Amino acid sequence: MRNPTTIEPVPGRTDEMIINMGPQHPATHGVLKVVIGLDGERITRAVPHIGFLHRNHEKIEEARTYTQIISYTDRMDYVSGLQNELPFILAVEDLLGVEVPPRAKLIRTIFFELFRIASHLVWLGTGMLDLGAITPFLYTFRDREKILEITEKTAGARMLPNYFTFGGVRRDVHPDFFKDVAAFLDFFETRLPDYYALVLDSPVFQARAVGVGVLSKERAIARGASGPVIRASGVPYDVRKAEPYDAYPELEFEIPTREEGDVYARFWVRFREMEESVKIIRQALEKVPKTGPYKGKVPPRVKPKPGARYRAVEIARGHLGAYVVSDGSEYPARIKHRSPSFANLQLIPDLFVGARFADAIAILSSLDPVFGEVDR
Amino acid sequence: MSRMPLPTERLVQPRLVGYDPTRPKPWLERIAYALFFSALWVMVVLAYGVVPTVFRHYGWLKSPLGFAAYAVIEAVLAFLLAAVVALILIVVLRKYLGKVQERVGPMHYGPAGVFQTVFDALKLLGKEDFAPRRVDWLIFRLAPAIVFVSAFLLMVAIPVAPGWLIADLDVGLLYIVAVSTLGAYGVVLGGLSQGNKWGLLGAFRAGAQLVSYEVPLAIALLSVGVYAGSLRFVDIVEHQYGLWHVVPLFLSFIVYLVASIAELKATPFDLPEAESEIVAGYNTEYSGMSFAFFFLAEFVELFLLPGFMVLLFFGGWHGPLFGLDPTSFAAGLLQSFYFLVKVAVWVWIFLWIRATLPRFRDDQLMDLAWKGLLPLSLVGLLVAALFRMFLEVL
Amino acid sequence: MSLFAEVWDAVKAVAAGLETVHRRVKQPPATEFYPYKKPEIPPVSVQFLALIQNEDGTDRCVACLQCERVCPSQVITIERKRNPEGKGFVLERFDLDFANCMHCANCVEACPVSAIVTVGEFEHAVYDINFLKADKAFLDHIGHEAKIWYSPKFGVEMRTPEGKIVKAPPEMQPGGLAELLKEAEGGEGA
Amino acid sequence: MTELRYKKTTEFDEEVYAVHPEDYRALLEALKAEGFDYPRSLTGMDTGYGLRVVVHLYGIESGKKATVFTDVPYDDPVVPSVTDLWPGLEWFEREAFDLVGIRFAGHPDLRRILLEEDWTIHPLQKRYDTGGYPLPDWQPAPWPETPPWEEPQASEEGGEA
Repeated sequence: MRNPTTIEPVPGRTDEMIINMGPQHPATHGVLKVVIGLDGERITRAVPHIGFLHRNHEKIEEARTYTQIISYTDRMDYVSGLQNELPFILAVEDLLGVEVPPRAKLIRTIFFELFRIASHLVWLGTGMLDLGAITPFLYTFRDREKILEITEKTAGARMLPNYFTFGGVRRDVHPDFFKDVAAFLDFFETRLPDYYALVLDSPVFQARAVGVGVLSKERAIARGASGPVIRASGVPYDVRKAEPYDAYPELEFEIPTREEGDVYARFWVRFREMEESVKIIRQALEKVPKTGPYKGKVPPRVKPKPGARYRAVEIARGHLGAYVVSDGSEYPARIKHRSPSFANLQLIPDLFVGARFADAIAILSSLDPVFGEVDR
Repeated sequence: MSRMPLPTERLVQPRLVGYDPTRPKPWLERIAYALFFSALWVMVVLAYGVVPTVFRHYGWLKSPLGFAAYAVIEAVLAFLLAAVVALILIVVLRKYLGKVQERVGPMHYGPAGVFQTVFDALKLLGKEDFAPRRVDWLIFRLAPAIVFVSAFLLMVAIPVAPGWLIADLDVGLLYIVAVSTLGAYGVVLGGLSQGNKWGLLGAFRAGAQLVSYEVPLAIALLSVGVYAGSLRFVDIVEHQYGLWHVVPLFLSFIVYLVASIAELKATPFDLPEAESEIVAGYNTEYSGMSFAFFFLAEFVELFLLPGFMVLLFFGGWHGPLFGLDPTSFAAGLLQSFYFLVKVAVWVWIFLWIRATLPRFRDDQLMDLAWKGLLPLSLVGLLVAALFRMFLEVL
Repeated sequence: MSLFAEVWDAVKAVAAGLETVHRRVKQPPATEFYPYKKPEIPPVSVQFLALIQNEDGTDRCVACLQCERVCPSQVITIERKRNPEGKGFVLERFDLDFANCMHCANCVEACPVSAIVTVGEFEHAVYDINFLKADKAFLDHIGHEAKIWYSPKFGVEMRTPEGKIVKAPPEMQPGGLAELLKEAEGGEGA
Repeated sequence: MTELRYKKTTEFDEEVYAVHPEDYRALLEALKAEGFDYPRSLTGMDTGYGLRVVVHLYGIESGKKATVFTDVPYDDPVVPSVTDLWPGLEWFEREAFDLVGIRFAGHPDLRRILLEEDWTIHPLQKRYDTGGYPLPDWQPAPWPETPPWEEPQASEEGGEA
C-alpha cells in the first residue's frame, strides 16, 4: 500500500530527491513533517503534514464545564500559554454578559504582553538556533526565565498558569508584582541592543534573511496569515487595533509593519513588537490601580445563554480565535479554536518551492509555528 | 511498592561527584587549566623536541632500524599529542561557550570539569559502534580513518622551535595542502557510503565546500612561499625576523583566516554538519568510536590550522629570548612555549567567532569562495610577488 | 568605493557582535545547581498538592466533593461516609493521580475549607508511573511536612516551629498589597 | 442578493447570515465582492439534527465582521468549497471534513489533515463519545420545521436542537 504521506516521484525524472523533513527533524519546532522534493539544494515540491500532536481538544472540551476548559486552552500554544486563555474567556464573557473591572483588564493586559515578550524570546532563540547561532538561544531563555518567575509568583505556574478567568483573573497579584515587572522591563531594555547586535545587524544573518521567502501582500491576506507574518508583508492587521479587547483601547501603541515580506521583515517586526510590548506594559503599569477588585461578578456555575460568539485576540503568533457555541447548559455545544500557526503553515508550499533547503529552515522559523496549537 | 514514595524515602539522594560546582574555587580551576596546558607543552616538547634531538644527536636516523624505531615512537607520541590536543580543546570549547552563554559548562569531573572529555571519550569507547544495514561497509569504516589520518599526518610537518620538528620537509607547504585535501575525501566518502539522504546532502556540501576553500587556501600559502622564497616552514619562520608576514601579506592572511575556518567546518561555515538543517550531515549514521574519530580530527585541525597560521604569518616561535642561545634546549623550551601561546590565542579567536555568528547558506558560501576569496588570494599572491621583487632588488 | 564601505560596515557589525558576546564572560552564570541547591518555590506554585490537617490532627476536609467535581482531568477520587457523631461527612479515601494531574489548581480554587492546598514541594520524579498515584496518607504527610502553603480561601498559611498554623504576613500573600498599603497609611496617620 | 435565501441578524458587533445550503456559495461570493477579503475561520459543527458550516469573515479595509452559516443533513453533508475565494480556508475545510465529516465539493485536496488516513469516523459528531466510540442511544433530532435561514414565527436564529 502506498504511504499516503509521501509524494510520488515524477516519472522520468531522476534528479529529484524526495526527502522527509520531520516529524523528528531538529528544525521543525515540534512535530511537523514536510515532504520535500529536492533538486540539488533547491526545493521543487513541498507537502506539509500535520496532526502528529493531535489530541482533539475540541471534543474533550465538549465534555467539560466552562471553568474546566480554561485549563485546556492553555495547552494549545504552550509557548505563550497565558495568551491562549483569553479568546475563549472573552467569548464566554460576552455570552454571560459579565462586566470586567478595569483593574482586572489592566492586569490581564500586562500579563498578555509579558507573555508576548516571552514567546518572542523563545522564537528568537530557536530561530537563531536554526540559523546556526547557539549563543542567542541561551540569552533569550535566560531573559524569558525572569518573566516565568514573575508569573509563577502570582499565578502559580510558569508556562501554563491557568490564571485568567471569567470576569477577570483568578487571584490578586503578588505584592511584588508591579515592582518586579518594572525591574524586568528595565533589565530587558538593556538586553535588546545585544539582540540587535547579534541578530538583526549581523551581516551573516542579513545575508540569510534579506529577500528570502518573500510573501506578497495579496497572498498573505488570501491565505489568512496573521500576526507578524502578515504585518511583515505590509498589512497593518492587528486584532489589538482591529477589535480591541481588555485594556488596549486606552493604551497607545504602534503596529510595526514592513513592506518586504521576507524573513528579515518578519524578524524585524517581532523585534519591534517586543519594544512595543515594553511600551504597553509601562503605560499599563502607570494606569493600573494598586488595589481594587480583580474579578467581576460571575455566577458560581457558569451557564451562558444559548448563542454563539467568535472572539479573537492577537497572541504572539497572530490571530487566535475562539468560537463558542452554547446551548444553555453547563457544557458547551462546540468550541472551535482558530489557531494562527495553523493558518500560517498553509504558506509552506507557497514559500518553500523555489527556495534553497537552508532557506526553508529560515522561512519555517520565521513563521514560528507551535504544534500544540496547530494540531490542538 | 504501590504508593508514591515520600520525599524522605527516596532511594537516590543527590550527591556531589568530585568537585563541588556550587562553591567554585577559581584558583583550583586555574591550576587545573595550567596543568592541562603544561601537559600539552610537555607532549609537544617530547614529540618535537626531545625525541628528534636525541635521535639526530646520536645519528640513529641513518640506520634503517633506528629510523623505524623513530617512526614508531613518533607515531605513538603524535597520536598521544593529538588525543591530548583534542581532549583539551573540546573541554576548552565547552567551557568557553559556557562562559559567554552565561552558564557554567561542564563542571562535575575534576575542578571546573577539566576531565569531562576524558570521561566522554571513555563513554564513546564503550558504546556500540552501530552501522545500519544499508551502508557500504568498507568505505563506511574507512572514512573516519581517512579523516583522522589526514589530520594526524599534518602534525608531522609542524616545527615548534628551531630544530624541533619531526620531519624537516623541503616542500612543507605543498605537503600540508596535499594532506589536508585528503581529509575532504574521508568526509565525502563517509557521507556517501551511509545510505542516508541527510548524509548524502552533507557529503555534497562538504565536498563542494572543502574543494572550494582548498583553492584560496593553497594560493594564500603559495603567496607566503613566494614572499619567503622557500616552501620549508623553518625558512619561512626564519624569514620573518624583523617583520612578521602578517603585515606585508595582510590580504593573504585574511584569505587564510576565512578559508581555514571553512576548512574546519566551524560556524559560520558549518554547513556539512548543520544540525538544524541536515540533521548531522555526513556523520548522521556514525556512532561510538567512528564518530569520535571525526570529532577528534576536527579538534586536531582546530589546533593545526591556527598553528600553521602562526608559523606563516605570526612569526612562529619568535619571542624574547633573554639572551639565550637560540639553538640551546632551554631556548627551545621557551620558543615552543611562545608558539603554543600564539596558537592558543588564535584558537580562542576561532572559538569566539564560532560562538557569535550564524551560518551561511550553501550558495553564499560558494560565492564567498569563488567570487570573494579567490580574487583576493590572487591579489595577495601578486602583492607577495611584488614585495619579493622589491626585496630582490634591494 | 561602495564595496569597501559595505565590507567595512559588515566588519564593524561583526565586531559589534563579537564584543556583545565577549562582554558576557565576566557575568556570573545563570545556572541553577538544582539537586545541590534547591530553588525556592513560592507556595502559590502548583506543584505537589497536599491535604492539610488541623492542629489537633483532624481533617480539614469535609468531603464535599467540590474538588472532584471541578477537576478537568478527573484524577481525584473521594469516598466518604456520614459522620456518625454529628452532621456532615467523614473522608474515607482520597486518591489523587499525579500522573494525570494537569496542575491547574482548580481543586485548590474550589475547596471551601482550604483543605487541599498547594505547597512549595516539587520533586515529582519517580521510576514508576504507578508511584504517582497518591493516597490520603501521602497527601497528609506532605501537608504535615509543609512549612508554608497556599489556598485562595485563607491565603498563604505557615506552620510555626511549635506546630501552630498561622497566616503568613501580607508581603507573602497574593493580594497582600492592599493590606500593606493600608498598614503604610495607618502608620503615617499614627 | 435579493433572491438568495438567507436571514441576516446582528449579534454583538458582527453580522450573522444564516443561509440556505444551495445559496451558501453565492452569498459568500457576494460577501467577497463586498470587501470581506480576510478569512478568519471556518468551523464545522454538529447541531444534533445535521451538520453546520460556519465561516467567519473580516474586511481588512472596512473592519467589518461577518459570520455565515448553513446546515446540511447527516446523510448528504455536501457543501460547495470556497477555497478559490479564500485560499486560506483550504486547511480549515480539510479540518472540518476530518473532524466533523462535511464534504466540500470542489476542494482541490480533500484529505484528512489531523487524523490518520485510516480513520473511518468523524469524531466531532455527537454520535461518538470522547473516546471515538458510537453512543448506543444516540438519535438524530428531527430537522427543524423552520430552518435558521427562514423567517421564523417564534424561535431566534441559531437555536440549538
